[in-house]
Amino acid sequence: GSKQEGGDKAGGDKTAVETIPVGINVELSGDLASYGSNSRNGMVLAIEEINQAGGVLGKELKYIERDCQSKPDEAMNNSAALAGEKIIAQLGPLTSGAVAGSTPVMMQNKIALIAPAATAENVTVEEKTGKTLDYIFRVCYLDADQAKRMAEFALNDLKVKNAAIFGSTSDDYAKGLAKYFEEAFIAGGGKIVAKEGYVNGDKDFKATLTKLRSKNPEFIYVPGYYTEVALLIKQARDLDIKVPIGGGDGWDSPDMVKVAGVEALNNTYFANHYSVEDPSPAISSFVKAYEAKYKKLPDSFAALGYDSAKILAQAIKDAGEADSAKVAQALAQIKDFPGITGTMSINEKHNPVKKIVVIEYKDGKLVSR
Amino acid sequence: MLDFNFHLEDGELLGLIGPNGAGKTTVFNLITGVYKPDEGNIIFSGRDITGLAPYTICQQGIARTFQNIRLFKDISVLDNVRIALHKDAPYGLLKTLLRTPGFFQGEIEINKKAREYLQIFNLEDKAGEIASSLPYGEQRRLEIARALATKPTLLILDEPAAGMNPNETRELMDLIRWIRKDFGLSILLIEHDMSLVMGVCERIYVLDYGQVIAEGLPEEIRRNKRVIEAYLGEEVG
Amino acid sequence: MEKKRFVPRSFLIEVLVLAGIFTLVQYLIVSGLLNEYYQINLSSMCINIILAVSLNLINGFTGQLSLGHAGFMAVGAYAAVVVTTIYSQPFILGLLAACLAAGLAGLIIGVPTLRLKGDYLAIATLGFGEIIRVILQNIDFIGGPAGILGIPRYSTWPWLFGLTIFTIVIIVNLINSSYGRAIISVREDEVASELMGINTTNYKVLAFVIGALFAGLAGALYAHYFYIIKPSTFNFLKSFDILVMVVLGGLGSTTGAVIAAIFVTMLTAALQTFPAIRMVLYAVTLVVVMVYRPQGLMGNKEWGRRTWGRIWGEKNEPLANK
Amino acid sequence: MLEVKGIDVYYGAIHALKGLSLEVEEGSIVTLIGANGAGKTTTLKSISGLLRLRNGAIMFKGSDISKVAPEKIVGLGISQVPEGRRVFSTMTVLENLEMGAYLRKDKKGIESDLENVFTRFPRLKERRKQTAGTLSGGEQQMLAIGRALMARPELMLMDEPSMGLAPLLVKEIFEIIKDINARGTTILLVEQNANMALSIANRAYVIETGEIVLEGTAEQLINSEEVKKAYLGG
Amino acid sequence: MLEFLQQLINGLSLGAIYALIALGYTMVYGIIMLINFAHGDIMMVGAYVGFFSIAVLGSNIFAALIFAMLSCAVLGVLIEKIAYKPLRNSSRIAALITAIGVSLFLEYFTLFLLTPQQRVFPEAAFPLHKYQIGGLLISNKDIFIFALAVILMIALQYIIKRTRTGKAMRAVSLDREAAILMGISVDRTISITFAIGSSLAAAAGVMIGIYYNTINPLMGIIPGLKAFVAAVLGGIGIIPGAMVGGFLMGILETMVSGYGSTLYRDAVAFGVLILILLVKPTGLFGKDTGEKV
Ligand SMILES: Nc1ncnc2c1ncn2[C@@H]1O[C@H](COP(=O)(O)OP(=O)(O)OP(=O)(O)O)[C@@H](O)[C@H]1O
Ligand SMILES: Nc1ncnc2c1ncn2[C@@H]1O[C@H](COP(=O)(O)OP(=O)(O)OP(=O)(O)O)[C@@H](O)[C@H]1O
Ligand SMILES: [Mg+2]
Ligand SMILES: [Mg+2]
Repeated sequence: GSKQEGGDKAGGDKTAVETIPVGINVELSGDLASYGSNSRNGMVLAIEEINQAGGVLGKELKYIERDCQSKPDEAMNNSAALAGEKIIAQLGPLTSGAVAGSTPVMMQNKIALIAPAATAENVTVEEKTGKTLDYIFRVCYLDADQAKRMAEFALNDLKVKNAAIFGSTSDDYAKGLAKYFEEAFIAGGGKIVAKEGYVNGDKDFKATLTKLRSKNPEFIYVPGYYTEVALLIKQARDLDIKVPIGGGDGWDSPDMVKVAGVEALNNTYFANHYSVEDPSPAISSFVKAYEAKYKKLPDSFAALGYDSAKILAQAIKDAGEADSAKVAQALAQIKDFPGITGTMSINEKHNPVKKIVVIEYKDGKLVSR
Repeated sequence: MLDFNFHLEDGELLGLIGPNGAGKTTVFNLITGVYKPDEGNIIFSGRDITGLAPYTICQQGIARTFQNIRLFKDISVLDNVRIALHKDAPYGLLKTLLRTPGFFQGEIEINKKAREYLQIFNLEDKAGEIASSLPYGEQRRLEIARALATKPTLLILDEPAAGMNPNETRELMDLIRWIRKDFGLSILLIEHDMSLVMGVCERIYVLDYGQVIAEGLPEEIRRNKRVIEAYLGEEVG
Repeated sequence: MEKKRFVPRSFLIEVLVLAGIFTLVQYLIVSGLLNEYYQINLSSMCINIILAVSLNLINGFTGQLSLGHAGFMAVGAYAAVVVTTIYSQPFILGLLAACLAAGLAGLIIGVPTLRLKGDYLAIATLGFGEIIRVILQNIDFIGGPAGILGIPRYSTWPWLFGLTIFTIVIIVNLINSSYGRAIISVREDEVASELMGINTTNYKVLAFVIGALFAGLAGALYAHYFYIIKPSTFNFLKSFDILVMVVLGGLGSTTGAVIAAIFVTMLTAALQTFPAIRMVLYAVTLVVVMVYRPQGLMGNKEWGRRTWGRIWGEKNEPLANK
Repeated sequence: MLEVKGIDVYYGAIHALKGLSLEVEEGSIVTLIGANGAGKTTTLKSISGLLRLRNGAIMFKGSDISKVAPEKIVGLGISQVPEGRRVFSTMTVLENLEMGAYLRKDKKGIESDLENVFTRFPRLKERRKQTAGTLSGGEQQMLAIGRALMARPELMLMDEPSMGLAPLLVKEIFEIIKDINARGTTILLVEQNANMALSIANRAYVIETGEIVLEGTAEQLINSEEVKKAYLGG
Repeated sequence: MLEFLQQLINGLSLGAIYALIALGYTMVYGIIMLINFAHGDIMMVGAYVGFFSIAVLGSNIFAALIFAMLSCAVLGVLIEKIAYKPLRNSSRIAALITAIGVSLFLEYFTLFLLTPQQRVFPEAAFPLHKYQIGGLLISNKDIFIFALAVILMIALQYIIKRTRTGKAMRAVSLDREAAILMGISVDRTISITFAIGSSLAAAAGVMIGIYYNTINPLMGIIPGLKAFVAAVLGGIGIIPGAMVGGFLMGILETMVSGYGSTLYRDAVAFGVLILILLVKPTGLFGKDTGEKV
């Protein structure tokens, strides 16, 4: 397998070069394996680029990866094992639940955890007290923000007055988005005419779509992952549902067009971290490098994985030494970091402050709005 | 599909014969509650036991063996008998879980009783063996021992001599007589081996197509025309 | 009959050994010599042992194929967490709530479904397990699909170790008694058992409820060790994992269940160093072990028969099994 | 026709047959009697290839068949009426009989054999569409015999065909066996009902715990004191 | 009313997929009494074979279907030889665990080999045509999948009830030893059973591929489970039962989603299953083979 090569190369016989161990603890098997492995690919790409450019503080980053299967207990177990390997920080896991599993171990060992895609509200703060967790960071925006952005976009740009919500109900990510969207949409003066859900892994949405059709919504908000959303949109269009459809960053994947088809995707919009078709040099060189290495286009999980590794490198540099506690402190101070997914500053809650783009599918192309 | 009456006196040794598929085993299944009768009643010791669950019927004092031996195959001979003693377990669940002295006392008692039954059937050396490893004849005996351990007042045997040779059958006859006498219980048995039926039964019912076609003493049955026609084929001596 | 010594020496030795293990580990933890990673796996082991031993009571000893054990684990976990985390009550109350809730769920599910046989029972229990999960997923009070976070870590080593031993002792005590033999007779031949005066329905339900209860206990310990619970943790694949331990150890062998639970926990941990192919290796191990030892690691034999036999009141009598 | 030469058969560690030998001449009825668990069924299963030999050989018409795959043995001309009938319970009587001729390709021959079976067992003809599991014990036994006949065997192995049958049927079955033999099929008959078996057999063997302890013509054995005491109930 | 009919169509097309998978499931169970938990994963492999033959080899849909069915037949036979045959005389639950192992192996070996990424069936392989009939939307895919399920069921029923091989299968399932005495090769018969069962799974896989466009290594788990439930619902081991069970599941799920809430869809589906079992403990078409005592 190719998955070990980076680690081996870095840690191999070149004993002369000192290395800094970095933990990668993501979903490589289980339901979310495809997101996890994309993100991991992004992280590995970033680490290799950093090493090629001479490493940080003159040392190479060496990654040690583990599979958490999106289970909190496995995530915790992995973090403990990684802590034993003296990692300087951990990248991942992706899902908020798995991050919560890892969190106590990271806190105890005073090692930073950078979550690439855990978008739930309380990932970086203590559940009860609301106090910021010293060692937990993320590089993605929060669900509340992107849902709000979409709600405003629908109300103001698309000028719709009512909407239906049809999202995944089996994961907290989509459920959170649905909740925040509803709040924001109503607050903005809109009306929610129907709320439906599906379960991750579903392939057939016709029953609920048939039902939704009879409610005549002007807009449908579909929070969820592209694996389901692409099929859902396709089936909606097959059932002659022509209204605009919107969603969140879980939509971002080159597969959307392949599955749903160019035509079905017209008049659909989603909030995202970046656009692969963004012509800016940083993004296009990332996309090229990723495509060259993995023979496919990066999705936003890949981009966030990439950013999480890059931001870590920045923090190590800022800290001036490979000490995990100091790196965490440096992370908290990051300002205007130029990431693929936008220029971000880490705020006092350890969330990135960055722009949220809305992307429209137009004849198969991604257009930023 | 069955339409018949019959009765059994205390302490009687009654035989039930009839062609294959006549419904003999079905009668046993009805008595022991494995099947429920659509109509009619089964009265045992003055109580109506019709339609009761099999375990209740057993607790009322009816025990049986099976046409195809049904031992608890993968466990020991001793355990087979100890399971039959369970309905009168001398300790409760709480004592079991907490291992109070009462439990140990009870276990000693159970073991003692179980071994007594094994002794009667000459199986005490086999106590530790797995039931299915016993030769067929011993399995038959164990099955009877197990049935007796439930302390029945009526013992029902379904073809106890099936698959035994004449010699083994003779030994079985002695055993049946002895059990009846020693335990003072009634016995009802099905058998196709006429030497056994005629040899031990005091009274015989003959069943055909779910109906009693004859009833009487062995000598009468032996010469009964209808029985000969339907079942025996010739007079048996 | 010779007078029987109530407590044989070998029993005392084993108690000492257990006490030794406990103290040693406790010392290693307190002194910080045992790092977090080993602690986590040790805790997983305890939880898995409870799960395997309790499922073995249902599948191995009673012979009823249940595929819904994770559902009971979930009920226990949530019940305990509601008590300790949402209502901030002490851990012991949480544990009691877990046992009670899971046992009750076992009763509610067991009474109707245990009339079914074989594969039909298997699918019904699997269905109930999934129903439990779906229901949990749709109750917002307990966090919906996100589950509950920030659960205090009450499952310390003394609790884990103590309750594991407690589970084993209770189940072993049950099995090695007249009640246990009645339970085993259901597995061996339900009809014959019924005709020996045993209310087979009652004993099936009894075993099912006790099994569910301990699964609930395991769930509570799990929740209070891993800080977070969510419904998807307790899906049917988790039930399969537990079943794998039981069959791997040998159906109807408590020792086997314990060994297999330890083995599977260590295997899972060891395979983590090959993240890309860990599940492939796990699958291959599973198939190879089953093909070469279809009866499981222990068959239906028990270890420590002689010593424990006395305590169980067997006194040189063969135990329930071979 | 059939020669069993010193075979050893094991069930795991259990030594079930210990150097057992016997011989069946063409056209005869040979019976094998013995107590429960003596190894009679084991012997028949070994001949049919269901059990493998540890030692020894089984010669059928001059060639060793002990290494032949079990499903090929029927094709050589040996069919068995297994202990406990073993009819295919959810298949019809007709289908069961067809299964007996599974390996045969001659449509005509099968057709005429089917007619033969039906003339011999009119009751089966009556019930040709009934599923076998619902037949009475006696009818099932007839079906098992009919099924074995459908393979057009030269040698038929019968394992306790009278077990569990009413006296009337027992007689009928033995008549049928005699008849089958009279029409040219060699028979190896295993029985508990030693009286009956010896009365129709030419030769007999007595087996005890996996070994042949007595052999001779049927008359010799009927009159032997040992046999009388142990197996004839007299 | 119109909406109801539309939902019924939705339910039938979903049900046809469950029925297709359930057929193979039930058939293997009927013959060797093994719950082949890997069945859903064989379906997944079939889908991938179909995908590669269309996307890489450029074959048409029928060639892809045949190719997938043949490859999976071979795969099924191999799996049986390696993983199930050694356990033929062991407890059924041991075989069940092995089946789980095989299932995990197929899932994760594919995942390792082909990455967890989903693959997208080329739309051109089976272009969609929609028909409007009195306000009802129905597509050529719906019709095709429905027809395929019915045809395969009839074919399967014919094979099992009428052909020599089918009778041999039934004989083996009823009494293995007696079957040998008839001259039936048990190994060969079981191999054929697996070959047929697995090729049915492959057909289902390819159908899912063209119907839903996307396939991934874990796609077999949930449909496999649901098809198994469908098979049990109909009475496991009974071919028409699997068919009816499959359609029933599809319609049930659709109606729950359409008129209730998807949230409780799976719970309701399982709940109905359990209710049916409580009334008919051996499924809708199951015969109550009350044990003869
Ligand atoms: N569970 C059952 N399902 C269907 N039919 C049954 C069942 N049990 C018994 N029968 C039928 O009832 C009839 C009577 O059967 P029963 O077993 O009582 O016969 P029997 O007199 O004991 O015969 P035998 O002497 O052969 O044992 C038979 O036709 C049998 O096929
Ligand atoms: N499957 C088996 N596994 C282990 N031992 C077996 C098995 N089958 C038979 N035996 C043993 O082999 C010996 C011979 O058995 P066999 O069935 O040949 O006896 P039999 O003479 O046919 O007896 P019966 O009159 O009871 O039919 C017996 O001791 C029996 O316990
Ligand atoms: Mg009978
Ligand atoms: Mg025999």
